[in-house]
Amino acid sequence: MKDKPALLKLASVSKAFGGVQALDDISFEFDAGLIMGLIGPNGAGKTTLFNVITGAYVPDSGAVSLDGIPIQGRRIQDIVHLGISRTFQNVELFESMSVIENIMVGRHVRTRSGFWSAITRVPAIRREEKALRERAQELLDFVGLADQADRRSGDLPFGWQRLLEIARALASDPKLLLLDEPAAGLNAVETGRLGELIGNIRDLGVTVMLVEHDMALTMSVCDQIIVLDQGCMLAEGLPREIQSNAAVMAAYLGNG
Amino acid sequence: MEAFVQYLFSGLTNGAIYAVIAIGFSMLYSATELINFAHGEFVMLGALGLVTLWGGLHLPLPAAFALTVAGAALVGFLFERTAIRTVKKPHPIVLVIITVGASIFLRGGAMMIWGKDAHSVPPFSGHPPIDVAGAKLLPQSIWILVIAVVLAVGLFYFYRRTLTGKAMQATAINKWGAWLSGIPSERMVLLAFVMSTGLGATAGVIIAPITMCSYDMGTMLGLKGFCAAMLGGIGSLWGALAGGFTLGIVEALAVGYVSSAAKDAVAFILLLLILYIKPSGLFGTADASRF
Amino acid sequence: MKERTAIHSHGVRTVLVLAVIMIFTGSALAEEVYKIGGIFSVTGRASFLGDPEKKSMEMMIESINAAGGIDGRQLEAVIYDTEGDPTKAVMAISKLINKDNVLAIVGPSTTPTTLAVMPFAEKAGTPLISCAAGNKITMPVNPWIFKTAQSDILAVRAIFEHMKTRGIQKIGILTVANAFGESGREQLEAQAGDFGITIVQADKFGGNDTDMTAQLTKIKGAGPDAVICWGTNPGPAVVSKNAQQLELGIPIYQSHGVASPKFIELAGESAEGTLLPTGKILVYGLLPDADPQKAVLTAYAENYTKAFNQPVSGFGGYAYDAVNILAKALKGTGGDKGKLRDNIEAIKDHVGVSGVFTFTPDEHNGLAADAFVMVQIQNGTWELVK
Amino acid sequence: MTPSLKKGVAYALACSAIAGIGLAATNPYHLQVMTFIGINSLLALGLNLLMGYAGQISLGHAAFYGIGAYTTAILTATYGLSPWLSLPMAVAAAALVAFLVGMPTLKLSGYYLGMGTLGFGMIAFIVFREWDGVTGGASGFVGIPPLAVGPLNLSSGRNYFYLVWGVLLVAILVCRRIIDSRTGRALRAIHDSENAARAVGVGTMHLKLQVFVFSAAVAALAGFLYAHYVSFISPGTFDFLMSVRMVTMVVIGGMASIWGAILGASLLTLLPEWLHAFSDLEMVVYGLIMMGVMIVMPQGLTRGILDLYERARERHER
Repeated sequence: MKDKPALLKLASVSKAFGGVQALDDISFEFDAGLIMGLIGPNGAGKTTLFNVITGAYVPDSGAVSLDGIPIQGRRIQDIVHLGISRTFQNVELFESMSVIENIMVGRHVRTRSGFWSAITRVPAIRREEKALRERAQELLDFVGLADQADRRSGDLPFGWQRLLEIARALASDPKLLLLDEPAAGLNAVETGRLGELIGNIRDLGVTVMLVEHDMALTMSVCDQIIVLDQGCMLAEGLPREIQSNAAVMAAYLGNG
Repeated sequence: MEAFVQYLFSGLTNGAIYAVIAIGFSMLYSATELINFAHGEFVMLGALGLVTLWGGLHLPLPAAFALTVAGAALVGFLFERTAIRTVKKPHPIVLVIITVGASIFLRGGAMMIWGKDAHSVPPFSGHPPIDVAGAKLLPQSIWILVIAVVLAVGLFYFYRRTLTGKAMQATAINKWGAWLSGIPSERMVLLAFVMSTGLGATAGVIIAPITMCSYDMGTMLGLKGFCAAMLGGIGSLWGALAGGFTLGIVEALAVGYVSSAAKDAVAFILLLLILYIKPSGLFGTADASRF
Repeated sequence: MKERTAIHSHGVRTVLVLAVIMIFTGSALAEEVYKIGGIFSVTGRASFLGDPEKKSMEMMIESINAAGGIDGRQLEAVIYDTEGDPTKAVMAISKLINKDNVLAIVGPSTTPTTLAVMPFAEKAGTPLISCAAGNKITMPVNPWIFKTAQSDILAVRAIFEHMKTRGIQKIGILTVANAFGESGREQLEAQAGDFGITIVQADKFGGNDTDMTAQLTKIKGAGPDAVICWGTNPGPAVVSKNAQQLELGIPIYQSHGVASPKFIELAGESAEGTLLPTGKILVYGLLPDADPQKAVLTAYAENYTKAFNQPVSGFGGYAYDAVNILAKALKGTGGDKGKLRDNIEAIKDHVGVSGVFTFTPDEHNGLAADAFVMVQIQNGTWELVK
Repeated sequence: MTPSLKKGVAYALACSAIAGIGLAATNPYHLQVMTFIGINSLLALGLNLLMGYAGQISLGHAAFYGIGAYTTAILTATYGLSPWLSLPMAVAAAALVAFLVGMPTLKLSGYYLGMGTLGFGMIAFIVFREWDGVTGGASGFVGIPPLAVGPLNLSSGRNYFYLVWGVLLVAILVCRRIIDSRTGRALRAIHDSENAARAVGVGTMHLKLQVFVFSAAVAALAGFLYAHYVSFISPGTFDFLMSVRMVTMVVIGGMASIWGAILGASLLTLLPEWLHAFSDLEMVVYGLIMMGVMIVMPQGLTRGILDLYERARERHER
């Protein structure tokens, strides 16, 4: 049943920096409703790939499409509007702002009020603000930070900052959520909860793509895994297929 | 032709001054990521120091030169120790405002020491102007050009060849990393401050004979030097040099072929155009190209 | 708890702002002295004007007081610095009028600061005697505004008349890019035709520029018979040096803006032969004894040099004259500002440093063309030119 | 108390404080100083929005102050237009210039942005000075008419004080609303992490430009008020040093704080008045105070004084 286009499709995507080929002819696609894993040794091009998908980088060649709509070369805000959002490897919150405000900013593309309406405060804007605040509170409930709404986000413990960043990314109602090493810096208990949360996110109908070094987490939550090495696609498949893939083992052990 | 050569001489002379000032800005920036808005005041201190030591006390020129530069560097040292080091969580703009305060302080202090009137000193050497294709070149201009180039080349070797220079460069690239590898980064920052202010004073010393020295001469020179440093790409030695000469020559040609009233406007329009086309200056790269 | 902190901080902020505001609450006491205000550019770009003006005013007031004051009352000088900034000048005049309750004001030193404060003096009905040269100050006449500095009109006329005697027809002009230079350029352009002189090249320089060879090269290329440089120190000294360097070989005229020994010191030997118009103060020793101003000039110059141990310039004379005119007009007014103003307007043949003043309701500068003499720099000193 | 009630109380307090000062201050000099504080606060407020909230530095903001002042001066004095008609035109002129200059300039960042805006400010200053047929050149522009509503002359001391502070209060209200809105949150987000702000879909260029234009418009408004108060303008009022003074007001008062803008503007307006007593020492003392404040309170006066207060209170409660 392939009458519907894939959620995300990359066709022959390449990107080079100076002489370094960060991504070399990457092609893959997947459908909605999955948790995709993206793994590979350091410098394999995972973060570059994220930056290409989210529009931070424009690929040198190749095409990226979301639900059949080409997105390469579009402005980031348009791509977010179409339904891709992300988190960062080193949590990047708006630290001086409150927890709930972080999420409200996360919903920027789904709200409309501009400069003039902010000054005049027409009723429509008041209604929008109210709805926005309610939605933000719901998301805080979802990630379990409901009672932290008014704290300064920079003051949260690190683990909670991760959760807040995920909630912020969800605020734009994405179809596809890209998580860049969400478990880095978390302890085992927190990582376990994170795994549950990622499952819950998928159950909301949001497709998740995950870069992660924690293999246990990756193998347990992902439905499909893509392996990158030195900018090339090395393998793609189910977790257990990847675990037994010789090329992957070689790449990770460094004798490939 | 004669006029053109004369404009060129004027441009080269001023350009060399701007270049020396710009190098001071640039080297401090690359070590500390700070723009010292009091830099022009160190140029002023250099010029007025020479007025006192050479013009007033009649010390031999090399001694007066060295003492003046050392004196200004000492002021730079004290400035770093008392006003820059002591700020706890320094936001760059806070440091900038501190340097603005310092510039007012230094200007006020110089006004009390040297008075409100301008002073002048004779040229380094008393030769008559040299005739080149009908245009006149002052011996002092040659002094200025030679000293500027010698300083630039000297600094280049300092960064390339000496351990201190390399250490300073390392500090500039990664303070924390340099500290981890045993380079005393605080001392490097201090050294950068001292060298930068000394360079400013050098610019003041060499320019003193061709112009008039007063307590408020530094502001405009500092601004032009800053402009030259940004034009070339802040943090780059050759950029500062190129920026200084470009600015000087463009100004002189603007006077000659556009309008003397719009001289400064032409220089700043050029600056804006270059920044729009290449947002990191002529020689700068996005992620801070060092020396 | 959080709530309270927030309210408190709001409260604190408001209190802080109020505290800043409430700082000024003293009011001036009425005293048995005549207060005279002074607003000068004591620091900043125009300090070469403001500094001697302030000193001259203080000196003059002291000597009037030593002589018993005016109608038995002492004078008191209240002097503020404008730094050449119109906004600060406006603040200063308001303070003088409203807080210090002065009877009259001497200054400001520059044309823009004077133009900025004029409406405030007029509104308050306080006579003001400006020390700035600009023509706009007294043309058109503002009933409350006078000035003692010679107008640029007269300086330009003096130069052009001299040029006529030398048969100079084509000139290049080089003016400083500020109010002084602009006013000079306007007058040079306006009067050149009357003397059959053409301006072949007009250029400008910045007040703090370090090198003017480019401008002079351009002027040289136009082949004029003479160059007029219109500026105040230190720029013209650089022009003088550069002109020597370029071997311009034509007469150089400077404006009265450099009429102080400082110019000779700065320009050194390059100043030799330079011609300029100046008030008579620079050459008071060379004046014939018959000159009506000789006595006044000698007294001022000697007192000033004695009091401050520095050579006298023409600029302090503006304030000196203003104080003297005020002192003369104050007699018998009993401190009435309106009467004071009327008295100033009635002053006739007052011999001052800058010239002989005769004010009328239509003439608030009061100087005639003979306020200027032409001098030439020879052997490092001024020589009168006939 | 709800936040909105709290804000209402703060405004009522501010309004009554201004009214009280207006009635209590009998000396026109004090009213004049307060008027200048108001005008400078307006300048600092607009720039604070740009610097404190959007995190963009401008070293050329005096240009917009000047454009506002010169536009209204030319329209009212040369062309005889009513000041109330020239007001929107002065603000619009500055906004338009800000838009055109901002588009390429705001692509720069850090010191390059500082340099770009500085260059623009210098060019504007040279235009004010050299376009003498229109602007009156270096000697300045005389005869700008006073403001009046019917028979009521607003340019007298007390009335102008109320006018300026009334305008300032409205401007504060507007800034507050912007800061608390979607736009304001996005701005603060840019300031905290431009990278992350972009990633959540904040169009940073667009927003920066909006704030730049807004703060230019506020500066032009201040220029309008200055021109019709002093009735004389000259290029020197709008030079590079004024731009630096504006930045200093913002930083000394405290970035990202509305009260900070007013505190900084007050201090920088009053300081020279107090320091007159020091005569030739004035510059030295002024410089020292500037450095001292920044060394002791790098977060600015507002934060610094609040910290002092809270520390004192803690000690008291213990």
